[in-house]
Amino acid sequence: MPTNFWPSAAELHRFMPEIILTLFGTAIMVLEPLTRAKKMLAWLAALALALAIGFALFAMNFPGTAFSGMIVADGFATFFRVLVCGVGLLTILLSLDYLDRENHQQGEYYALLLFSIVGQCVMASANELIMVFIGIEISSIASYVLAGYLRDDPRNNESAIKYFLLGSFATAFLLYGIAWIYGLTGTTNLSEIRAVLGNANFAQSPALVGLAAALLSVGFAFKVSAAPFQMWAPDVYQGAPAPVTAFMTAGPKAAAFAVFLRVFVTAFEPVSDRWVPLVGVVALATMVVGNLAALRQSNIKRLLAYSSIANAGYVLVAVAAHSEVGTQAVMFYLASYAIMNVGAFAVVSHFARKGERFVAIDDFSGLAERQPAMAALLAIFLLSLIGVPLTAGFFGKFYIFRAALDSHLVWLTVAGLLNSAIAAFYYLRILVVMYMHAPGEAAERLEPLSPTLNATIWAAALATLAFGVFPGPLLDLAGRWVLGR
Amino acid sequence: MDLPLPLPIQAVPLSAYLVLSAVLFSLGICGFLFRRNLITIFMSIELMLNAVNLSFVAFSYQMKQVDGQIYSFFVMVVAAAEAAVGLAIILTVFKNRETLEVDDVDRLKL
Amino acid sequence: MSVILFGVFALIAVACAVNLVLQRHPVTSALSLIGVMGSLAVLYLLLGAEFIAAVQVIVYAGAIMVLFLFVIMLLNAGAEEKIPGKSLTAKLLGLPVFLIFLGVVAFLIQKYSSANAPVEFGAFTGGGPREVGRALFTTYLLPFEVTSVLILIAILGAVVLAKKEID
Amino acid sequence: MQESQQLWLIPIFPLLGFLLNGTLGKRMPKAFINAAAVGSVVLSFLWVVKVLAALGSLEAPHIERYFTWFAAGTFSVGVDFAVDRLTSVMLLVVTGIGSLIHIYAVGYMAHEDGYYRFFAYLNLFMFFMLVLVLGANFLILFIGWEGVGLCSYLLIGFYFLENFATDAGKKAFIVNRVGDFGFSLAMFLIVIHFGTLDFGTVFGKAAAMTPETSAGVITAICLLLLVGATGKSAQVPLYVWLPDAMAGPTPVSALIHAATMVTAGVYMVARSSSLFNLAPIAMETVAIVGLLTAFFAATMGLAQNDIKKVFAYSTVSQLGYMFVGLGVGAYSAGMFHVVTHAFFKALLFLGAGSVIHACHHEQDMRHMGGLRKKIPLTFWTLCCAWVAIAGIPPFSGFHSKDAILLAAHAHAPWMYWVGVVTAGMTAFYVSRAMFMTFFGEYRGHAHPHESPFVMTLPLIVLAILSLGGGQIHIPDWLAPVLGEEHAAHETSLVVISVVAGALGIALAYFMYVVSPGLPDALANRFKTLHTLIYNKYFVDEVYDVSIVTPIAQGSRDLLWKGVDAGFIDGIVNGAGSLARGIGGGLRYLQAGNIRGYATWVAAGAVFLVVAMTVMGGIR
Amino acid sequence: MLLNAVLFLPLIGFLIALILPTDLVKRFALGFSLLMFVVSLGLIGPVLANPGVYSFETDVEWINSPMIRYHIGIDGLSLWLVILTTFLTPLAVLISWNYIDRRIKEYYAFLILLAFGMIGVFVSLDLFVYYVFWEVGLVPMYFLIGIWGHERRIYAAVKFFLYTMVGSVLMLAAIVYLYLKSGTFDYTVILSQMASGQLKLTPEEALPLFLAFFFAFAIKVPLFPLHTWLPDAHVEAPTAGSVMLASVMLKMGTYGLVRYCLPLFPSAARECAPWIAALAIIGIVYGALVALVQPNMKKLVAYSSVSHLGFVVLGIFSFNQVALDGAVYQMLNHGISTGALFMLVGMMYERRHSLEIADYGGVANPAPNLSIVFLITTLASVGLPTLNNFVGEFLVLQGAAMANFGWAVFAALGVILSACYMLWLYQRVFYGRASEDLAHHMPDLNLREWVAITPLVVLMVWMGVAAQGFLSPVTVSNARTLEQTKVNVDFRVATPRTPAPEVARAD
Repeated sequence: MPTNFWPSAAELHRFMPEIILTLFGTAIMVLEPLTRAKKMLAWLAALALALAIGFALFAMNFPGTAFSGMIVADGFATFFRVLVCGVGLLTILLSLDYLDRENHQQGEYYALLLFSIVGQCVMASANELIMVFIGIEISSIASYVLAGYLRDDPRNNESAIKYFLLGSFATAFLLYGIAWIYGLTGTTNLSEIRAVLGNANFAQSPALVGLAAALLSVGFAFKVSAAPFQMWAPDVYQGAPAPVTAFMTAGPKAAAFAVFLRVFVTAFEPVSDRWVPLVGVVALATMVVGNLAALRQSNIKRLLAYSSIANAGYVLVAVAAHSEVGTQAVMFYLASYAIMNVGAFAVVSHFARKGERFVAIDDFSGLAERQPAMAALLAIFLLSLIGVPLTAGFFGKFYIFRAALDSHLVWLTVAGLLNSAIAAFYYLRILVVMYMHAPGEAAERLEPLSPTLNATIWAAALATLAFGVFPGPLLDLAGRWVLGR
Repeated sequence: MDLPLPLPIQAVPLSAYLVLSAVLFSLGICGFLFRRNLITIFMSIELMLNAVNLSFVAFSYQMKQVDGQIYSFFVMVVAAAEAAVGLAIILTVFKNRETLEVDDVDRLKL
Repeated sequence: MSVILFGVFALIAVACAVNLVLQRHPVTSALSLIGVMGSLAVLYLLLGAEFIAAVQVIVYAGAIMVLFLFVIMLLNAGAEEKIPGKSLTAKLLGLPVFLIFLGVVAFLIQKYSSANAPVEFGAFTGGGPREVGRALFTTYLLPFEVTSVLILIAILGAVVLAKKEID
Repeated sequence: MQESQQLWLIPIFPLLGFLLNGTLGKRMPKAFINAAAVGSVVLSFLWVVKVLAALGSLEAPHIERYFTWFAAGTFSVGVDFAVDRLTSVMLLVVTGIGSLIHIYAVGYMAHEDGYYRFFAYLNLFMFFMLVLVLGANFLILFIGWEGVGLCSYLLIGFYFLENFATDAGKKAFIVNRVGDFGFSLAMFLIVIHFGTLDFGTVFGKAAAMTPETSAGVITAICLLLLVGATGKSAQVPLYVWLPDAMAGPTPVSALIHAATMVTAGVYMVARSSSLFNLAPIAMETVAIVGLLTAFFAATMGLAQNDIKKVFAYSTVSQLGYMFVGLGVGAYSAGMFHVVTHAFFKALLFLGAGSVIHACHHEQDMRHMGGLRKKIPLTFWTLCCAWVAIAGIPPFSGFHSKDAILLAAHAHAPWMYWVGVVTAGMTAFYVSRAMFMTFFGEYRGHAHPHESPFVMTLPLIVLAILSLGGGQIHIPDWLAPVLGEEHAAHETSLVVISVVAGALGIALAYFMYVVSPGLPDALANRFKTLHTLIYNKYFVDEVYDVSIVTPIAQGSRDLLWKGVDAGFIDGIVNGAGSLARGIGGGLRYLQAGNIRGYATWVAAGAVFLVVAMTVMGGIR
Repeated sequence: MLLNAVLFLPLIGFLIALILPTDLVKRFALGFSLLMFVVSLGLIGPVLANPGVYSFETDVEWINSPMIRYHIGIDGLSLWLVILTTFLTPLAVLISWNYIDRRIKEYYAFLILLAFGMIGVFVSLDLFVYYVFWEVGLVPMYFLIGIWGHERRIYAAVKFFLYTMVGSVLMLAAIVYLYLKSGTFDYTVILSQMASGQLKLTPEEALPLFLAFFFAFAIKVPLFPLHTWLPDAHVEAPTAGSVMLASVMLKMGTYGLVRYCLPLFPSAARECAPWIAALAIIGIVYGALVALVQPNMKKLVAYSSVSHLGFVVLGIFSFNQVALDGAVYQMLNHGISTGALFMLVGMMYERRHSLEIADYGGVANPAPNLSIVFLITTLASVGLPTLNNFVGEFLVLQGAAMANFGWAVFAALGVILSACYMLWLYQRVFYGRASEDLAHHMPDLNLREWVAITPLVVLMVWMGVAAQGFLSPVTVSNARTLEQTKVNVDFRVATPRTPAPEVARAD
């Protein structure tokens, strides 16, 4: 047993992003009753995220584990830390207008957001099942509250209660799985678990390891909204405030994938024959369910929710590829998906107006005629979601299916590609409505975007295009920081 | 403590604790699926967490390590936090809908 | 002795759990859950987890469940109405899922678990406050600190969701 | 190397005429149009004369190669023109008669709308016809072949306001296309087996083949060529377009549908004679097709009342004769008949045009009669054609028809007899037309008047040619190209055919001049037969019912509505609906109920637990 | 480099069009597309000088992992297709001049952007880059149909998009598979690997890969029975959309067949050739028969496209020089003549606001020039010698006859039928007596329309008479393509009747 538990400076550096975020979160909490300039708090939160990104990158100078191996600051963690902080940043920019409009401009919101991101950063860097659990819980509980943030809105309540109950339910399974893996291996440290499982003298029944892995994967599958654990997602995403939905589809989901990959690829590598094929099956089911159900949606938030399920399916295809290329693809895809999805939600959230009145797809009628720029931006995000070349979404899909083919998952690749063709149909519907229908009431009386929102959306759109034309840097980054086996 | 008792089983294997844990966990699932009061459902989750805790402690015993117990300690902390937030959410739902009937919280669908 | 204790408290735990599932009234369910927790505390003791047993009673059965009861009272929640539930899926799949899950897990434990050594009271005494505290502030320092964030969120969340309108 | 004769100028003149009239004609005075149209053709004629004079006896073909049209790999097609004796005959006929008819048309079309358009088309026709004749390979010939078909289409449909005209034009084009289908396939086979379409090379290589290897292929090629020829030259079973083609202005009927274009098939077969000679079965087929056509067309001609229709069936019938000539190996006789037929049939049509012109566009002979005195010049010139076509010696028709009949007898006597019967019928229906038109009392309501000089001049020239054309010894001129004739000159056979002609005239005189009530009585007496003949054996109707309607109906109901909209789009849209349906179904799982969702989570957990414990062996 | 300029000018034009004030866009589009055309003319000389190799090659790294190179080049096969694209774009602008009266800016921007995707398809030499352009072309066309089309435009646009998408995703899978086998997306490298035997595809691999490519192309062509998106798309598209769709976009499919399907998977292509030829022939006859009974002009022309492109596919899968040359030539011909037909139909639509044949009749009288131009186009379309289509059709049929005489027999039926439907169309629309109403609303061609249509008519004659000038580079490229189809051929497949010779196994 090591005697000195006081963390070294390097260890603190490895955990610095979380520390920064927590400090700022707490500060915002404290400042909230003291100031009327709530937007200042938002900018403070944004600053915190920017700093966190900086520290996350800085932590790359001190790769390694910290706090008795509880967390690890490696490239993979950094990538996702930066990603979730980035998503958080975008979310804050979206939320400014939204909360103003809903008369809920409060510091708590930003504090919760920061705390949620702390949880996601912990997930990204966790090297211990207990940290995984706590990270997930931090992220989730904050999200539960955020989903129900507008507490007088029944949709928000319902979203929150559903998310909360089902989330806790799934977490119980996850926890049960942790208990089992602890019981079988005597440890919860991921690399130690791997060492134990990989040990030739490992005496425990592989079936029980399977049981543990299955229970764990229930929790993760729920968080990434894989079929058949996806059912919460549409309801929750539809009901939650639009910026929160944007956040949830991008940030927590990315973090959940990160932790999913880390746990399974690191710890359960020795029993990969038990879970890899199943990931393929689940991926297929997820894509099919998400895409087919999305075909009939009339609410754009709900549609994007189903789309996020389907997208989770694509990512799972890359996970099923079970290779470094696959992991790289996951990373690239999640990053690009986060950008385009947040962008899409930004437009949707602005368009919805107070009380999210205009969220039916038909409300977007003729947007292109009244607000061509806004329509064009949304179109870019949608085309990217379809996977049209020269957008980030295309390369995301491309890398995923390349990884799948690389692992000889021909059937899954073909099924996935066909699914992406089906998906085109419902994204096209939005384009159809925007571009090809006569302007409706909602499009007629749309005030222009505020500068921050405008900048946010433009930035997201440019990023979508930039990664669509030059995906190299991002992919290189993902390649350099990919999770080693 | 080994009193000669007229019992069919002389000692309880650890697996019995695990089975008990499984039973309680399953009953928790069962409660979630069949109870219709939001609070009861939430309590079912607590039951599941308790079941998991039992497993943790049992494994801790098996390993002769304290770590399992630490985990169950964390689970309790989390459960407490969840309880605070969960009950607050239930409160808001009740305030808006005047009901705790879970089946009535189904406006977001299809 | 441990056999009897286990037998009795396991039985109580299961009975209370079944009761929790069967009762319509949330208060009854809550009381049953307290029963479960209490009996589990005894089993923790049997397993040498003194500290956890104490926390189980003080924090869990005491504080958390009191919160539950408080909310039940606050909302004046009555018994569930005797109307059929709306979820066909739960009705059709619920019981089979429950039985299969239990069956499979129990079967796996019985058949494959290596944990078949008899449990003897006092065989493991590493679960005192001293050991727990040491672990908590050395190896598990980080999670311990991080849970504080969790608590913060809980406070913040409760405040956000329950506080009065600002206007 | 021969000296270049600038053969390309021959077709280029009319092409220029076409371009001038086509682009500027609308805004130009008639004089300009006339000059461009007639002038170009006359120039072309003169150039032909000049070229032929320069080339002299044409012992060997004179070939001029201009440029590669297209090439693919080793296969290439050049734009090559050639003149040999066969070509020379056709060139003279085409440009000569073409010039006459152009001149005639100046008068005939004087009051029509679209005057410039008419001459543009006519010039274009001349261009293509000359290309057809001059082409030194099958594909250049095919250009002309299709081109004349196009012009025929345009000119038949000249009165495009009228449905019957445009219908007829379309029919002509499409039926010709059926023939071209055969022609094309023949060309494909030629290229496959000879690697080129150049006449000289192909014929040379074919002759060099051993009979065993050549028989099948060359027979197939020849039969396919024959299909092409039946289309263009209106043979059974593709003759149906020609009678309808009379919807065009009469000069067109004379030029295209009597003198030149329809003989293109004959020309093509004659051109390919060295192939046909290697394929006896194909030859026999040619003869039989010709004979059938000659006979049946003649019977159909018996009962027509439209003067142009009579001559149209006559044309079909006469073309049949030519084919008989080709089929029995008397190519030069066939070509001879092409020439004489060009003279007298052009004359007949132009004369008929003159009659029609006189009667203010009345074509039904029942509304004519007694025109002999009113338009005497037309009458007398037409008489020249009459005697020529009836085979009265020593006029042109007699010589050529006789040559064919004699050759047919040498080949198979029964063919001769059918030919003789046909000759009798020919004499009869032409006479009938003459009698109905020019004799008896005028039965119409117009005020017939003689045509202007521009119209009568060509009539006179053609009349002279019809009478004396037989003296031109075309078979001798052609013999080196198309092979010698072997038929012995049997006087008895000649007499029989002449008698048949005379009988036909006599019968017609008896029926239509002596006792005019007789035809109707006979028609009533043999009602079925008359109905059959009068309605042209219902061939058009049969084609309609057996081909046109099934294709149209089948395409609409089965293919379009059935396969396309029903089946394929059914699958496509069905897949869409299925996906949406499944999506709809999935939506209903998503009932909004938390317990339901939890059930799925638990069920999923059960699935994963079972799957992961079982997968990789449950141990 | 010039080719880069040709390729990227449209993109630049698109961006400029987006920021220009609306009232300038129309003139800008015309001027800019003319500029594109003029610039592209510069490609001709160098390519003609050396049509068998890729001229104007640019080969720079785009993305390094996986290695994707921006590799473009142009040879005799793609030259005319590129020129065709740039040539038709200004005409498409002209033809839209008055037709498009709303959302003008977007319209012309998309029209120019369309050229970007299409040129890119024809010049890319990297499979990945190729796929990118393939998809990029889809988007502007989707909007062109969907926004400026007729009543059922949305159905048509979505159908068009999804049909193509389904095909192309499979192609993407095949491209990625090839990459994984060969380690490169570079088409030329893959070919040289195949030639050197470094890359070998087993028949079990080659066939699915071939089919994946083929399926994508067959949808685009479109080959029977995957054609049903085409009539809808054509009928609903605005005139310029139809023109670009028929003239260039469909060629993306046939071009793909020649460029990729044959050289990459020679054995599989040969193995499937009889089946594909059968489909092509069915398409020829079927398209013609269905065209015969269409009551809508655009639909008729659309089905005629199905028929015409059947010839192209037949030529491609006849595997000989004659047929392949014919097929490529026929691509261009179809682009010219069908493009012209759509333009003319569009002009009539502008006058009468109907596409139903029954609403016309007697147009020749009020609008003689229009009817003459239409007639010439019709004749080109039915394959009259001296007009362009004849050469292509003849070569295709000739080549098909060389491959299998039976194919030619059935395919030639299409030639008969084409006369039937086109002439019948012509008769019903132009002949007869015009109703009072029609006569008043059917002015003859105006100057703008003359300018738009004349180049096409000139080309019809030019390409029909001086075919060799256009064909010679194509022939050279095709000879090379055919040479490539002999590499790595499993001879068991190529010559089924002879027992497998030992020699063939040796390579």
